[in-house]
Amino acid sequence: MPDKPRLTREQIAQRAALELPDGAYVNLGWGIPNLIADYLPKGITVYFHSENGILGMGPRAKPGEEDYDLVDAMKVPVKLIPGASFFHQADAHLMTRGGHLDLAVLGGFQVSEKGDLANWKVPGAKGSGGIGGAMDIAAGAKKLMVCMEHTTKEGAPKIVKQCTYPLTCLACVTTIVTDLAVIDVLPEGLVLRETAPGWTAEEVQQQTEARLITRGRIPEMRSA
Amino acid sequence: MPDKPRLTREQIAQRAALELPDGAYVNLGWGIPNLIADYLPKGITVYFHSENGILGMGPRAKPGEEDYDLVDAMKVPVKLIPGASFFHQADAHLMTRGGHLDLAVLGGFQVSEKGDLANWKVPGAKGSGGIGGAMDIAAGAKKLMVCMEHTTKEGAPKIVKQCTYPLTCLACVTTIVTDLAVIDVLPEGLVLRETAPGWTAEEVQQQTEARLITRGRIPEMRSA
Amino acid sequence: MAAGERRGGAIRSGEPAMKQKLYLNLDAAVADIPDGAIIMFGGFGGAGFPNNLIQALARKGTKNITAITNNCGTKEGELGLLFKNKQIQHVIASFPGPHSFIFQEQFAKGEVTLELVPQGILCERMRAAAAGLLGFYTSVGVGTEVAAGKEERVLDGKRCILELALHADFALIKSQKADGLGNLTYRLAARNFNPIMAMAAKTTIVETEEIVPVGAIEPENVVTPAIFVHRIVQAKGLRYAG
Amino acid sequence: MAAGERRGGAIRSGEPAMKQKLYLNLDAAVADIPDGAIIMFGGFGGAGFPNNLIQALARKGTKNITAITNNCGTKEGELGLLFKNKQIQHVIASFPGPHSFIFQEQFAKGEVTLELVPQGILCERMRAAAAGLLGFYTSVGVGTEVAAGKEERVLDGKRCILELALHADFALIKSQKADGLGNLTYRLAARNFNPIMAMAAKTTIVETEEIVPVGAIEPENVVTPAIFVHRIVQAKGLRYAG
Repeated sequence: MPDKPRLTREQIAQRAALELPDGAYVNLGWGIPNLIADYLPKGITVYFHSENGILGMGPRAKPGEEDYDLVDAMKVPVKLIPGASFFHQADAHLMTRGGHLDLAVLGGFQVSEKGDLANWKVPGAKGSGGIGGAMDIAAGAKKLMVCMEHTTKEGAPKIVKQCTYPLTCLACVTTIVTDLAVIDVLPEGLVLRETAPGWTAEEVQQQTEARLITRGRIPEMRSA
Repeated sequence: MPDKPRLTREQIAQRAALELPDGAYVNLGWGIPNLIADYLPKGITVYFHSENGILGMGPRAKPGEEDYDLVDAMKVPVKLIPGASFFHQADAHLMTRGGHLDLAVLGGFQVSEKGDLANWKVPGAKGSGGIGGAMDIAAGAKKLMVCMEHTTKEGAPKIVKQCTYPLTCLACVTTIVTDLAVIDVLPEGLVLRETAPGWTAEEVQQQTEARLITRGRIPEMRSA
Repeated sequence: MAAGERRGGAIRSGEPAMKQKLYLNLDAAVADIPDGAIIMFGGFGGAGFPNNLIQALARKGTKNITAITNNCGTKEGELGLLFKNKQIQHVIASFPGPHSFIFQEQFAKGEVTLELVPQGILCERMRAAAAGLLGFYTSVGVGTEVAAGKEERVLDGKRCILELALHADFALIKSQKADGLGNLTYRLAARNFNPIMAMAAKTTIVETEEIVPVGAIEPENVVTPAIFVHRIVQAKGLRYAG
Repeated sequence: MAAGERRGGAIRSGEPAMKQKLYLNLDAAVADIPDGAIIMFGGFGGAGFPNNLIQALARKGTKNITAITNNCGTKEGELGLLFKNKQIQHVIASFPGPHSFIFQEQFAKGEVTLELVPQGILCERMRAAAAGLLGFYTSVGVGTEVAAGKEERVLDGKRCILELALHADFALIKSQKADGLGNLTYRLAARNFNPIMAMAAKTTIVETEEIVPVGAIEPENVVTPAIFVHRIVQAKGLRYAG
C-alpha cells in the first residue's frame, strides 16, 4: 500500500486552490502553499497578503521584469494586481493576528487531532531555527489550511494525536490537505472529507495516527 | 497686595513662548497655551502637533480661507507650514505618549509640589466632563509646561501641596508659568525662577500653598 | 475570535468581494445593524464624520446602541441626531464636548451611561482589538479616576494599568476616496479616528465623497487597505456648524 | 522615560532641528554609536536594508551590539558584515534566515546569543515602545517555546502571554525620499520594518536614496513623519544578492 501513487506537491497545491473563496484575503506560507497561486480556478480573484506589507500580490515577476523592492515573504520578485496596497510590517501583522485574513495556508511538520500545528522547528535540527510570521498567522487567520505530505519520508504519520515537534500554535488548523486526503478539523475531531484517487478511508486511516471520523462514502479528492 | 497688577493671559502666553526651543515638536492645549503660537520669538521654527493627526500646524486660517477638514484640536481652522504631515489619531497619540514631543503646554486647575497636574475636571461641576488628549499628553511629553493663573478667581492658590481636584497625571509637570511667576519642578521641589514685575518672591510665596525654593535674587519675568 | 468560530471546517465560496462591497444607497448599507449593536463612529472637530450614514441609522431606528466615539455630537448634528432619537444607550468616549447638549441632558437624567477614556487610550484600545491583542499596560491614567477598578502593577519601574481591547460590531466612517475594492484615502485632518475604527470593527461601512477606479489610488498612498472595508457607499459629505 | 529624565526644569534652546538632521556623510551619522548599543536594523527579503549605514557602522567598529532585526544577514551582506566583524553580541530576531551563515557559525559556537520572536510580535513590541506602552497580552505563542518564562493568563476567555515593549538606542533605516525635516517615504515593499523602527528608537538614522525639498512630499502621503527622524544622510542604495 505505501507504493500506491500519492499526489504530487503540485497536485496538493491544485486541490488546495479549490478551497480559496472568490474575493478572499489570503496568506500563503513557505513550501506547498506557495504553489497554490499557480492553480487558482478561473474566474476567481484572491487578494494575496504578504507579511512584509503587501496586499494584492499578483504572479511572480517574469525574468527581466524583477524589481527587488517588490518581493514576497520568500524574497521572490512579484507583480501587483490593480488595487494593491503597501503598509508597514506591524500593520501587515495586525492583519494576520487580528482575524482579518479569510484564509491562511501554511506548511506543516505535524498537525494534531485538536488542530495544533507544528511547522517551524525540527527537533534536533542544527542552527538557530526561525519563526518568521508563522505564529502570528496561525493564531489569527479566520481559517487555517495546512498543506503537507501525509507522512514523513520515513513513513511516520504527520497527523498525530499530539504534536511531538515544537508547536507553532494550539488549536488553529481548520483544514488539512495532504497527498492522501482532505481533512476538516471540527469540534468533534478530524473529519475525513476526501481521499486521494485509489485510496480508501481505511488506508488513509492506517497512515494517520489520529483517529479520522468518516461519515458515509468518502469521495475522491477533487482536482478542478 | 492682591490688587497689584498681574500678567494678562496674553502676557503669560508671551512669557511661555520664550520656553519653546527652536526646532521643537510641541503640542499646545486649550486655554492660555493655545495663545502661545501668536507670540513665538522671531527666527524660531516650532513644529506644532495636533492630536487629531497633524504635525506642522501653522497659523489660524484667515476669514474666507477656512478649510473645515483642516482644524486643530479646538476645532479652529488652521494652515500648514511646509513639511507638514497627516496621520491617524492612534499615531498622533503614539507621539504624545511615546515621548516624541519635546514639549507640551497645558492649562491647569492645580499643580502640586511634586508636579502632579489636575486640569480636566472641576469637582462638583455639572455635566459629563471630558478628558480628551490631556492624560496621554501629560504622561508622555518630554517636558510639560503648565500655563495658568496663579490663584483661582476666589484667590485660592492653584499651586498646592497636594491636588484636591481630580488628577490628570502624576509627577508630570516640569515648568509652571503663571501671571505671577515662572517655577521649575525639580527633584528637590518647586524652584522659583522669575517673578512678575513688581512682585517679590515672598509675595509670590504668599499666593502659593506649596513651598517655593528660592536661590539668590529672583529676576523679573522676561517678556521677549 | 473564539475557537468555535474558527473551526468551521470547509470554506464555502461567497460572492466576489468587490460585488459585495459597493452599496447603491445609504439605507441599504446600514439595513442590518441590529438593536444593541456596538458601533464606532469616526470624526473629530467637525471633520471626517460619517453624517450621511448617521442619518441613515436614524432612519433605520436601531435602538440601544453602544457608541464608541471621540465626542457626543454637536447640537443635533453628528451623533446629536442619534441622541435626539434616543437610539444610544451607552457611550465610550474621550471628550463628549461643549456642544453635546442632547447627550448631556440624557446623561444628567441617567438615560445614557458613559465611560470616559483618555483619547489616546481610546485609540489604542481600538487598535489592540484590530491587532488581535487582548490588552496592554500604560502609565496613562495611573493615580487618576481612569484607573478606578483597573489592574495596576509596575513594569520597567513604572506604575501602569491594564487597558483592554475595545471591539465593535460596526464602524461607520468617512473617506475622501474609495475604490471598488475598499482602498481608502482621507482628506487632510478628516483622517483622525477613521482608519483606526476601520481596522477595529467586525464590519466597516464607509461613506465616501468619491468612488474612483480600482488602481487609481497609488498602492503606496493607500491609507486604509481594502481588507478592512466591507461596505462602501458614495455620498456628498455633510458638515454641521458648531 | 524615567521621571528623573523628564523633570529637568527649564528648556534650553538647541540648534534648529533642520540643521541638526542633515548629515553630509555616512560615517558622521553613526560616529557616536557606542559599544553595547541596542540597534534596530530595517529591511526584509533583500529590500529596504540600510546597507550603507551598516558599512559605516562596520568602519566605525562599534562592538557588543544588541541587534534587533528580522533576519541575520545574507552571507556577508546586510547584517552579515557586522557578524563577520564580530560586532554583534546578542540578536533579537524573527527569522535569522537560510543565508545567515556567519551568524549561524557564531551562534553554534556560543559567540552570539539569540532571542527568537514571532515576526508580528517583534513589530508589536517595537510599536509598544514607540507608543509609550509597557507591554501587551497576545495569544500568539501560547503553548509554544516562545511562552517559556513569560507570564500567562486568561483575558476575554483566551489564553495569552505578556510581551514587553522593546526599546532601542538607535534605528538604522532606509527610505526612498526624505525632506530636510525628516519626512520619509519608502519604495514599494522596501517599507517593511523601517517605519516601525523609526518610531521605536531613541535616535533614528536614515539613509535615503533621495533628499527632496521640504514640502515636496504631500502631507497626506508622508509615511514617517519628521518627528521620528533624527539624522538623514543621502546614499545610493546597496543591495546584496542572496
